[in-house]
Amino acid sequence: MNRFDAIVDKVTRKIARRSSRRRFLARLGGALAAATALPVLPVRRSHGAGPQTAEEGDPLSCDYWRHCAIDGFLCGCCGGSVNSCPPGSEISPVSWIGTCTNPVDGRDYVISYNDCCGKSGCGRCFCNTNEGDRPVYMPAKSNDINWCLGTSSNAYHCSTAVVIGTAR
Amino acid sequence: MNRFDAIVDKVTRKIARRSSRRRFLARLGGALAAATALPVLPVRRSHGAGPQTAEEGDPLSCDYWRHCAIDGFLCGCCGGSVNSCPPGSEISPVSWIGTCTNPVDGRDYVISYNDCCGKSGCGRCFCNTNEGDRPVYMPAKSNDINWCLGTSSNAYHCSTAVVIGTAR
Amino acid sequence: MRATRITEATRANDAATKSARHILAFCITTLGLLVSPLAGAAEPLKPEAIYVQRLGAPSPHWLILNDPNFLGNMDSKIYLIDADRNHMLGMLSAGGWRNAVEYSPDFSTIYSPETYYDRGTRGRRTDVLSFYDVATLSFLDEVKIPPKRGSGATLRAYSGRSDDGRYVYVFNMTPAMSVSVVDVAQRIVTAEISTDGCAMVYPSGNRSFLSLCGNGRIRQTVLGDNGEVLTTRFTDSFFDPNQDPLTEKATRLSGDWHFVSFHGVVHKVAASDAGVSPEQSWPLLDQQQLDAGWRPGGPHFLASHDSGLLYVAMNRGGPDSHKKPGEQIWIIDTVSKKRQQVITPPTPVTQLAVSSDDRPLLAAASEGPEIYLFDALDGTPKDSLSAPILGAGVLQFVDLR
Amino acid sequence: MRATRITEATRANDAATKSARHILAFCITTLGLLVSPLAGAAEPLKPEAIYVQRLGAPSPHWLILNDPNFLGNMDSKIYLIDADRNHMLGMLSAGGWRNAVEYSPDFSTIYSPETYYDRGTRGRRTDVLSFYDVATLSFLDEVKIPPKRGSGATLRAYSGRSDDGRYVYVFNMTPAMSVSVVDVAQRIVTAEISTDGCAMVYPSGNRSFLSLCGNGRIRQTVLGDNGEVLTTRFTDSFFDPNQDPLTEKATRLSGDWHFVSFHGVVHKVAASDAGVSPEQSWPLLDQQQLDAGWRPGGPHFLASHDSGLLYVAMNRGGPDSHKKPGEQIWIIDTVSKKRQQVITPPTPVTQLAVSSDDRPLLAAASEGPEIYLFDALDGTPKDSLSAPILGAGVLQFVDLR
Repeated sequence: MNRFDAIVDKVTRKIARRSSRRRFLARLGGALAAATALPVLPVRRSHGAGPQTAEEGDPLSCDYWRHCAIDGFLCGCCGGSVNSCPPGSEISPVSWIGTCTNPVDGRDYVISYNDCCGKSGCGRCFCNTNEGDRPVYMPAKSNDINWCLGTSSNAYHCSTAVVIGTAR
Repeated sequence: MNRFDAIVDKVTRKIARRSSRRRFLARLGGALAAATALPVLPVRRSHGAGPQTAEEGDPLSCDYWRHCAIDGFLCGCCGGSVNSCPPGSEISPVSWIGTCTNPVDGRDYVISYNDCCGKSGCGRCFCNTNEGDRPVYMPAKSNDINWCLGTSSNAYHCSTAVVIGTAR
Repeated sequence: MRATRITEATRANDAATKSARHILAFCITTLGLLVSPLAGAAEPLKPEAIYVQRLGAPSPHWLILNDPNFLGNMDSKIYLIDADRNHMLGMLSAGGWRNAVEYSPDFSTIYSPETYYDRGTRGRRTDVLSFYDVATLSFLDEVKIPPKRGSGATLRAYSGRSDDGRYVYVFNMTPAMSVSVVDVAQRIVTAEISTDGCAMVYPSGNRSFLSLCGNGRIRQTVLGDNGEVLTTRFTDSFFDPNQDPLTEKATRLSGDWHFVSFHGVVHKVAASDAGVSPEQSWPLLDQQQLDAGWRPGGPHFLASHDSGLLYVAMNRGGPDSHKKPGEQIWIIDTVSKKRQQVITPPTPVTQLAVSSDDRPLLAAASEGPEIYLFDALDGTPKDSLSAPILGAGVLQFVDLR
Repeated sequence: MRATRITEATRANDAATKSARHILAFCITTLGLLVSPLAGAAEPLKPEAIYVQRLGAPSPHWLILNDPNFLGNMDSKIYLIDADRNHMLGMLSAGGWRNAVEYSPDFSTIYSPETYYDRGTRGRRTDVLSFYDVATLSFLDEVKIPPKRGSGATLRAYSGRSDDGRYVYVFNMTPAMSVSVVDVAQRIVTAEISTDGCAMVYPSGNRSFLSLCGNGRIRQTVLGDNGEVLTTRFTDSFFDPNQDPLTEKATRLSGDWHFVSFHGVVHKVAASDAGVSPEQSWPLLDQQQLDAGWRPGGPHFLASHDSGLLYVAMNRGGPDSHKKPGEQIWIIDTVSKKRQQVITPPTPVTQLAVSSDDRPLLAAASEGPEIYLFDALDGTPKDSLSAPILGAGVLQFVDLR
């Protein structure tokens, strides 16, 4: 299985648990087509910066709502933020996800806990919360895994908590 | 300066501070001759084991009399003893020395703090005492130096405190 | 209880140490000329030689403490501690990403999966299975393995060894999952086997191992005599990974693997080279206990002894508390399926291990540097061990065969 | 006070990150199809992109915290902290045996002496001077240097840089002492220079550096334009290394090196490429203070500011207390040679650093994770920094030229 296949496989399994597999597969076909047609999705500056307005709490705290299934050093304490890696670290292209409830709007969001890689542990703001965490054989929901995979080094530096959408 | 020269140089400097240099040099000549004639000094089992009878105190404590100028993890807490390296570590052939007073017989002894090398820090029983410790430019009495020199790796594991003779 | 001793070795076995001794001998000679005998008083202390310790015969009460070195985890360590006398026997430096070690059945050789980069955290990656001689705690050899080993929070089942000691299995994740098979006799990699997305390694005989699958099945990989895959088997789906997943923290009791689910259901899985079958399952917790929040939990909350006892660390954290350190350790009789005893350690515990002898010890790591010790049969507390580290990784008592 | 900002970078500059972003973008697209807009209520949070931070313009209040990572010191770290806002800017992984870093005069590039072994603690040794880009805290290049760098307890003067930024000097000890000279413009080693048993590196101009000798002299090495040794000079013996040795923990004040002896005598040494001369010495302590046990002490107890102030951590441990953390920090006016102020930090301090700007900060590391901050001119306490580590290594404020 090459790397891209592996990632598709991962995404597949990740999603399969949150929606009917049949519906998912139908949609995945479309997504794949879209991805092929869109070789580079622009990174939107407007959504670049950390917590958004409809949030509350301290993003450097383990209790912060997005951190409901995190396991590692908070990148916000390490020179990054909830959605950025510290300078010189490398974003893990794959990650585990959690589903956390935003207390401000009451909605459930899918949070992607991408690791930042290529440097030793940052050593600050370690958090381990396990809402919905699953064993390694369900990797997309397993925060025990070192997700510095597909990066140039598997050294683990810190973890982000990126909002990637609302959960159904 | 090759390694042997370096060690002679070190021993020279070490001793020079404790005796008249002239007398030392005269004696060193004899020692070198003796060393040449004695390619392997047997390790004497009878003196192999840790503290001797005319000592008191806890050899795993920083207050133990031999530890008057030590800086590091006590090998006795790491699988070695005051005069042995833990299994698989490598004895540093050079070291710093201290002069410590044995409370039992009131004598001053020269203590050689040979490091044990080739593994990461043992992490137990860290002690730092500095009686007679000198800066790096007086290396034979400097406990700040990583003495894992002339070993196959300079990884520092722990430090011994070997009685090598009475001090004048 | 077998007594173990450190041998005062007088002969180190490598040239470097010999050369060190030459030089030392020289130094001592040189100094000897300068330190004239004191006149009067009792005989002064004699000049000592320095030497390198060796280990004596291994004991089932030797405890392997895997130290992932959380704040410097490219520089991990393996500690060996004699639990009978709270004595550190020695240490190995073991590269990046420590989980557990494998070893020969007589514990003469340790096999350690390790990850290295040319420049610590960057550059070319090299994964190896390192071979260490136990008596001298020295590096013997290494076998390069595919640079794919899985890593993360420490888990015992990232590797395994065939029951006869011939093969070591290393779990890979890239995130594609596979297992590297190392023939430790020939010191070669015989195969890298894709496990169809099933994870971890649970040896099930001389030529087979199990993996847990996300669809509630177990996969068994069977090897041929050449160490390559011969056949693959799957159980039926026997657990619900969404409703009540099994944790990866299994224990093997008289050859049968025991898995425990998030909500405390024990699943016994019989397995041999001939096949694998989930045999029975039973709950550790009744509804009242579940309602009170009791759950099994902790980094490695499970251990067993072949007398039929299962040891489970329990907390009252309710759902999602499967990694919370245990307030209690429950001793379960797997024959009667009844709780036989409850141990309340001084502080919550993270890792359990039970020795395999007939006077077994239960070791339970605190979140600090203390490892609590108990008589594993009657739960009597013994003096704690002082671990060299804060918060242990996987604990392994030496299991001599 | 110069404000510094982290730029929200949207373009990472290496291909790997770009590829990561492709994949992420794909994942987000895929998921986007599954997460339909909620009916009603306010607009939900928008899906976010992930990116890699970059650093803005450096500030003299940026503090470099060298972390030798005592329990895993083959995996050392360099932290960068903005002291004005107690904010960690980022980190570098920096191999084995951390002391201090050098950097280009504009702080665009960090030069870090590092030691590696092929297998962490064993195998072939490689020493390098690593080049890191500061804006992206990324590895740029390395120059292999003789695998001889000295190591041990962390000391600032294990390396140095020429005042013009052209050469970096790395002190070697095997135990024979020498200095490796790296031309950072050409990225080559130009020389390894034996220092006749004199230790450490104290730059004294564009083409020269000093070393301290065990006979109470200072050695000056002068380089030619090719980076090779041109000439060597020695001072007369000006201190007694047996009675009152100078510590290696020197500080440079308006170009002059200031050394402090075990018993608190300040020695000012003027040095340039043209020559070196010990100029004056004066005691920090009177007899009464000496009798009360006051001594300078701590891992790095000395700092200075070009306004003429010297900062010395002091303890009351008497003889042999030269490494004892300081109960007080004395601010000394080097013009009047009088003590101007005494700061009593909350707990004893190990390492001092003073920023080079005209609103200077004094940073003083505790033995724990706190770094105390003071106004360096009037001693007013400021909010402490929370260091990522226990017990800092060498602290360096970024000195922009």
